[in-house]
Amino acid sequence: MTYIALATGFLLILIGFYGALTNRNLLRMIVAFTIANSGINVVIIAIGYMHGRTAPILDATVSAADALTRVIDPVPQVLVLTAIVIGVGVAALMLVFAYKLYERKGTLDISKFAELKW
Amino acid sequence: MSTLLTAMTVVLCIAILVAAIVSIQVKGDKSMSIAILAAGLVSLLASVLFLILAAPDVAMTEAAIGGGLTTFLFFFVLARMRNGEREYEEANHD
Amino acid sequence: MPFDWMKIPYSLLTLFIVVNYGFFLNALIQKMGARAGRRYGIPIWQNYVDMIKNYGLRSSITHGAMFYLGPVFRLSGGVGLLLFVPTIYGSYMFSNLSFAGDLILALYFIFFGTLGMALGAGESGHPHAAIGVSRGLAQVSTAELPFALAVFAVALQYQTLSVTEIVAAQQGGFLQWTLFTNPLAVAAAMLGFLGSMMRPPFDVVIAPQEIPIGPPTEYHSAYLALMQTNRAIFPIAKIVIYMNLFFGGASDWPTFFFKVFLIYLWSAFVGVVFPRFRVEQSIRWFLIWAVPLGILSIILV
Amino acid sequence: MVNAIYIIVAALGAAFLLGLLKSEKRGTAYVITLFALSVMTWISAGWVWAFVMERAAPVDFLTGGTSPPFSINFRMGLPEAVLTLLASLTGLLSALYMKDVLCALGQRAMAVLLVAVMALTGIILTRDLFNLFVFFELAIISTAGLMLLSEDARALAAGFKYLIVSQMLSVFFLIGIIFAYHATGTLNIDGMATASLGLKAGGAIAFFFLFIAVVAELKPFPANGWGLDIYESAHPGFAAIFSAATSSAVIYAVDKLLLIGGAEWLPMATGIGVITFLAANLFALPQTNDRRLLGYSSIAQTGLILAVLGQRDILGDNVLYIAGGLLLSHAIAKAGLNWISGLVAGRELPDWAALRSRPILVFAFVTFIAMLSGLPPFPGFYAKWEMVRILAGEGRIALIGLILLGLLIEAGYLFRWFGYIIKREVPAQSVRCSPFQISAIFVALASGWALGFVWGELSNQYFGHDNLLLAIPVVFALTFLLLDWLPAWVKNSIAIVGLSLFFYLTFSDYDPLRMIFAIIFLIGGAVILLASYDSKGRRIGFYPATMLMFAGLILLIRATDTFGFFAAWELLTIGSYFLILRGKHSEPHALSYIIFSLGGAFLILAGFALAAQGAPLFNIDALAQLTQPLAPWVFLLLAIGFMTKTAAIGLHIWLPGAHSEAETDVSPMVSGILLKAGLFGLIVLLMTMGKQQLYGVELTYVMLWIGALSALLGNLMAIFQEDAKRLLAYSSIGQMGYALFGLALMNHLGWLMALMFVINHYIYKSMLFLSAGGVAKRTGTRDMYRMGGLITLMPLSFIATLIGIIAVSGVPPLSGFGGRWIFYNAIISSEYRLPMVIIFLAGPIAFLYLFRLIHTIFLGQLKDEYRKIKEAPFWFILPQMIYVALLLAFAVAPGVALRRVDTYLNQIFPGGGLQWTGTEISSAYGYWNPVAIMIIIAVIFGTLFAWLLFVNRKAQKVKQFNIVYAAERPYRPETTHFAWNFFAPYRKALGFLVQPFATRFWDGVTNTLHTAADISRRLYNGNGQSYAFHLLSFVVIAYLMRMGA
Amino acid sequence: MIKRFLALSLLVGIGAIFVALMMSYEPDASLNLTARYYAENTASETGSANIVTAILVTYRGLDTLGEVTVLFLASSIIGLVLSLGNKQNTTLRKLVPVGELLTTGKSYLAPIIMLLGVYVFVNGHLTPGGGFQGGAIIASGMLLLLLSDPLKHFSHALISLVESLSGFVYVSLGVLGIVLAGSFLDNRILPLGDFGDLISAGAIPLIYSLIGLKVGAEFSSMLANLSEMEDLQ
Repeated sequence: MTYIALATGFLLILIGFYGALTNRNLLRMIVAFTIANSGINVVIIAIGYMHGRTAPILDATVSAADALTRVIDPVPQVLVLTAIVIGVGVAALMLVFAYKLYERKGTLDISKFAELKW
Repeated sequence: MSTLLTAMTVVLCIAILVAAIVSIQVKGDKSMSIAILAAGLVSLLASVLFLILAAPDVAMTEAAIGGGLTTFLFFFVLARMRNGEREYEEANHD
Repeated sequence: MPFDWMKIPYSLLTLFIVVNYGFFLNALIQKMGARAGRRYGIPIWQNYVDMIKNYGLRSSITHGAMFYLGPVFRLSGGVGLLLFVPTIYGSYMFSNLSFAGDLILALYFIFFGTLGMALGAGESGHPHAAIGVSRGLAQVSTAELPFALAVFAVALQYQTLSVTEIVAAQQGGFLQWTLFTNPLAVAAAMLGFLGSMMRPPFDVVIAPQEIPIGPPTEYHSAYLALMQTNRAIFPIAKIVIYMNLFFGGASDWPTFFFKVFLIYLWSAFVGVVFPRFRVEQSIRWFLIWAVPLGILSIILV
Repeated sequence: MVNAIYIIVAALGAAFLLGLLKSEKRGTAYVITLFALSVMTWISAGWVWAFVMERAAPVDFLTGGTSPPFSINFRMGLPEAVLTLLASLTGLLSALYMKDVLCALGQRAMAVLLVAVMALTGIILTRDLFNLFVFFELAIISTAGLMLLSEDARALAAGFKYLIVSQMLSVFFLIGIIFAYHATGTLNIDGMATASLGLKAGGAIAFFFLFIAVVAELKPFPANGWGLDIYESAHPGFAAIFSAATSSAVIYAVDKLLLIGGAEWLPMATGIGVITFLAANLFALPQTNDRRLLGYSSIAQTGLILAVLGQRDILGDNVLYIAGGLLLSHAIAKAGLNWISGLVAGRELPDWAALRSRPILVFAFVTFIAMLSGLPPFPGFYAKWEMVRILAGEGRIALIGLILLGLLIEAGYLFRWFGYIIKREVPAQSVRCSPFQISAIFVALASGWALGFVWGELSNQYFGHDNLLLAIPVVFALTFLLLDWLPAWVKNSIAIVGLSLFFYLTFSDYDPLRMIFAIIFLIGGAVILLASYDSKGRRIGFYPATMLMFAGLILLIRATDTFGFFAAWELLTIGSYFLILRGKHSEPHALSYIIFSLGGAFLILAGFALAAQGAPLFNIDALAQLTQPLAPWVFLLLAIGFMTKTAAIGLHIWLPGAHSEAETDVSPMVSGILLKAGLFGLIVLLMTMGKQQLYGVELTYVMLWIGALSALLGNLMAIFQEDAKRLLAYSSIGQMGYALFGLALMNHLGWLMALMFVINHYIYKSMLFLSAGGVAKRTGTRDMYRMGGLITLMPLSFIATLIGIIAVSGVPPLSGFGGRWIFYNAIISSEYRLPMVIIFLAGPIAFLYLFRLIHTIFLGQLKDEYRKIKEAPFWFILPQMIYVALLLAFAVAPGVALRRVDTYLNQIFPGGGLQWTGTEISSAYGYWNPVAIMIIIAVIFGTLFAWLLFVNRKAQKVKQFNIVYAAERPYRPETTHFAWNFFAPYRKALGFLVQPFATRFWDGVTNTLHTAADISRRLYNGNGQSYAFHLLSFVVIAYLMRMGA
Repeated sequence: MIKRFLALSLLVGIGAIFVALMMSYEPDASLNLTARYYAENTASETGSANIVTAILVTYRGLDTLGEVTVLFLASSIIGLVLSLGNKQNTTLRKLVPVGELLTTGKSYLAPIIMLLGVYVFVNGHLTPGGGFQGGAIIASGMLLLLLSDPLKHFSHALISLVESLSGFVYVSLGVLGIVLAGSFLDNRILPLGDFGDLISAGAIPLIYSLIGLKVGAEFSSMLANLSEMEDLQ
């Protein structure tokens, strides 16, 4: 299962990158990046997954005493939570930038924003 | 049960990948909206995957933020740009 | 070291002999050149006449201080050059003032007169003077090269810079002369010699046809007289160096007169035979023919 | 001390608090922002104080109530304290600097600024990998946000490109983090380091991703187009933060990562760093936009520091000193330069000429570029020295070469820029600035100098070198900066007294050899300075530069170890550069001077470093103990370095312009005095190392050839010059060739001759330059053919020139003849015939140009426009007359100076010296009596002169045109002054020898560099997507290289 | 086409690195050092049932603070971006016809959704979910309001008050940790209480609630700002 998820995650990253590299439309690039972000989230979670264990929450079924053998690694989940939020923050930011760029030039084609060069 | 779950996971993953490919490769009239929606779908399906991978917290977050909020943000911005939809074709017409 | 005052009258005696011989030789060579050109030529004493006349004349114009100094520099150069080199080998009387310095001193003192002359001519304000000087300097700088190289080859050969010692090393038969022990150096020097004598084919600098009124013509009366005197001294002084370095020197006056005459004749001979060079041609000529010989002589010593 | 977390708390608390304020209360918000930044600065400063003064141990700060592996911790040590101080101080100053724009944009902008600075301090302080990532993201986002402060509409696109790249980077970063975590079971950096991540399964690749993600933030080549765009379009206040603080923080993050990766990742850091350093500097060459240029330079500098971090395996603990020195120099300088860029209206480099209206800004600028170029007395200099020393000790020669090459290119474009500032036309829009902005720049300026002092002290403490800022000559020179408001004549007096006094106090320290140089440098300098009394006004900038040069010169001969020697060398180079740059049209010449000089200096540096073999303190005398195979290489490097200064042929192209375009009283200094520094270096080199063989080639023999060719070609080129000072400059090349030749003969007389040339050349070249300068000042031109006939109007200048040229040409009876005489005696004993021949050829040629000099200026026809000019100013004539007297004295009694040296040289070359009997001087080959010569010539000359005067006592001076001229009398002097292209026949015959081969060669080198840079920088096509391609290519290539290694 | 080919070949390269990484991957059989510590000690040290929450709020509280700051930054910058440029011609946007269902539904649904959000973050230490999820849910409530009434203008002052206050209090609580318990963001400034109770786990619920409020406010402010953007042709 881990491997399936890992492979999915990595493929998502690659697909996202491919989209970002080949689409000149700013919005489509941002969309592609959110896909890549989803991919990395999947990868992280997959790394933390341990077969046959449950979520790291202590309740009636998992007591504090046998947490050691019953729960999976909580750390990757914590990391992903942070990563997701950061991802959305950046995506929102990029969107607004794209909007402003569009406002300036009336286009979303990234190759049209190359005044700064060399 | 484990086999079933694995099979489900495989299907799910394939679905995720298909959605992702659609999202980056879709062309045509409404391609931008479709791309955004497909990306949202990727997030939603990923959150299911997170559930399977015993990460309910992450699943909730991904669904709410990745699948929901982000998609709305995209549409908010897209709606402000009348020509945003058509841009794709122009931009890639070379 | 107390100064030997007797040196002064002795030196003046040398000077006197050389001046007279110089006048004589100049006229003689000129006459020979004329005869070779099927002309009659000047009387032998013509130079004396000219000089005495010029010394007798009084000029009432000058172009300024440097104009004065030109002939002074010039003649000082000639006299100095003569006196810094022993004239007669082995004679205390005619060793002149050579205690002041060695070969290098003589070599560099050649330029003293040239410089002064050039300065004086420049002061005259005449463009032809400047053109002549520019040509002369250009030519002389390359003409002196083979000579300088040859001189140094000789110095290397004998491992000394003292003229007396070089002459001493050549004693004992004419086969000991540098002419035979180092023919390359002598050849180079003799080619260079042609250039520094201001005779054809290297006389474009003072050529009457090219520059109707070159540096000497701006000078007249006493100025000219000084320069004429120098014309008598300078070639001889120069030939003395050649003689000492390459032809075994002279241990008495007859030998001296004979050797100097022959060396002088060499330049006259070439001058009669060859046409005149333009300056850049003569520069090239020296660089192509004379300088390599000089270089070879230094390397092969 | 205060908990380091309060740095974060202060920023965040204030940022959140700003939201509570109404948007009208911007003033209050601004005050809060400043207050928060001040608190951060204060806390960091407190820690720096604690570490430096109280030697406190590093402290860990916990969060979440648990100890490190399980919760995030901060560490505060000396580097962290310094860097957080740097970050927060830069933030504070930039906030001051950006007051207008911050207040215009309101609280949100201030909050973003606060968070940006906070994120940087977080990057520095945290010891947790994921926390590092979070701070990184914060830094990235706030960077994108702060791009909005710019008025430049293109900034938005730059921000977007940056976000694209950083999205990719954060993916790599996260992959790295999670796999590293999986491999080691911890997120703590120190924990990972102890768990040796690299050895775990997948650990290496995981680390690769981490490393790449962080390094890519340093904008490595080629994945750095976005960085340049940010630099170019950002608000200069923010660019200062981005360049100074962000780079520093990220570099420290790389340093922390390298802790995890261990030694095997160091080569990669070095490789990436060096390539980036070189590429960025190269690309900066054709740059015309100031901010983009600064961007390239920033990228280059961070690359250099990365390379240094990559050398920590051999640098050991010194890495803190070296990388720290480079980092702080870079940060302060770049912050300062970026701030200044905001005050300049135009965006082209020459627009910076506007700074001239404010000398303090010019001073700040020059301080900053000196810091960047690693010149003394700034930290970068010490760092450069130690780095090269240690690298050479470990045999990493190629790396040294690359680094020095990059530094040279960088110095090239920075000094070119400085040239624009000093020399270009001041644009219409002047500098506009607020007191806040000036004070920010001033703080940078002050801290630059302060750090120079600190590094000097550290250098003294750890390596035993002297602190340059405590050396009396340097202090004396710098004092003139403070005295610059005084009138020039007061400063001139102080300078003369200072030089003389220093000589008086120290003259007993020198051996006879050094004594000659000490006299020339100090007393000779004082004499030339007499000419400076002629200048009116305040002459801003002249005295600090002059005195810096003299400080370098005097420290040079007083130096005992290689460090002192090299530091002095660089000081005199900078000082003289400023001096040369003062000339009216000297911009390009000063540039080529500084580039050649620095290139030479770097060779010297490399040579010394190679010789020291890692030893921190290397005595110059110890050069003698070097053995094969090292010795010849050291010799070669040092010799080329010194010969750059003496303008040996091939390396000479800087000299003619630099010497001729300099001011009247500067030309004699740089020609008469400065050139001797190179000779002194060569003397020291040859004295210690003697003859060396490389692949069977005798190196001194090669030098002999170079000397001979310099003499010949220098002289030859001189005769074709129309410009009087250029002629003299070329003549210097020839003269130095003679001296080089003499030294390379490696025998007693050769050295004596070289020293004779040292003295003679100082006297007559100073005199001739002053004379020519005086004439040029009166006539307003340096073209000799425009002059003529000035002898009557400027008789004293004429006499000086006359005496000068007799002396130079070596005609008896003046002192030049002594030089020639020793020269012939020296070569007669040597076996080297061919070079001897070459130098023979040079002799008569000198005569030609000298005659031309005196003839075309003073003789011939006076021009109408100059009929009323006066003799050169008194203060120019006075030193000339002193020199005339000196020349005559030295001609009669050369023994005064030479006899002691002759004896002294017996220690180095026993035997073969001169015999001094009475007034006669004799060698094994010949003899020479200067007194007798002088008397004989004087008598003959005097007699004839007197007679002529007597005979012509009634002669009248004729009118100018009273000459016969083809039966006409000319009326225009122009037609009768034969001066232009004076030696036309010579050019026809030998012109092929003076084709500017060397100039063409060096032009070719620079053109190739420029063209290559101009073509390759098109890689940065401005398209954000291309930048993403660059990034991914960088990752793949780096991976392949890593796996290949 | 060349671009696509280049992109593909580059990604093949990156993919190869990924494959290498996957090949070397070995799943853990037991919890690693860090995870083991959390599994064993979270309950006793923090009193939180949800280990993820405990880590998020205390052990890695600094990350979370940073994360919140990211959102704060994003919303600030968005506000900043949109405040730049021309504000004068606020042309009225063409109204999208809003469905009957939406308009009536919002008055009932919106409060419930927001309450749900509050529930999620208050219970963050016990059940899955917490500040971020809760915040997002609150924001979606706001979104609903926006959708149903496109012309509605939120009180920016209120949003920013909530945003700033919660952030400020969050930081202050962290500082209290230093003062009272010895380290930043220590949750033991309040009693741990009984394991599993709503009011337990020290300051975790409080902090998580603040995070929830803050995240909700940030998202709302972003959405509000975006909704006020002008249409571009």
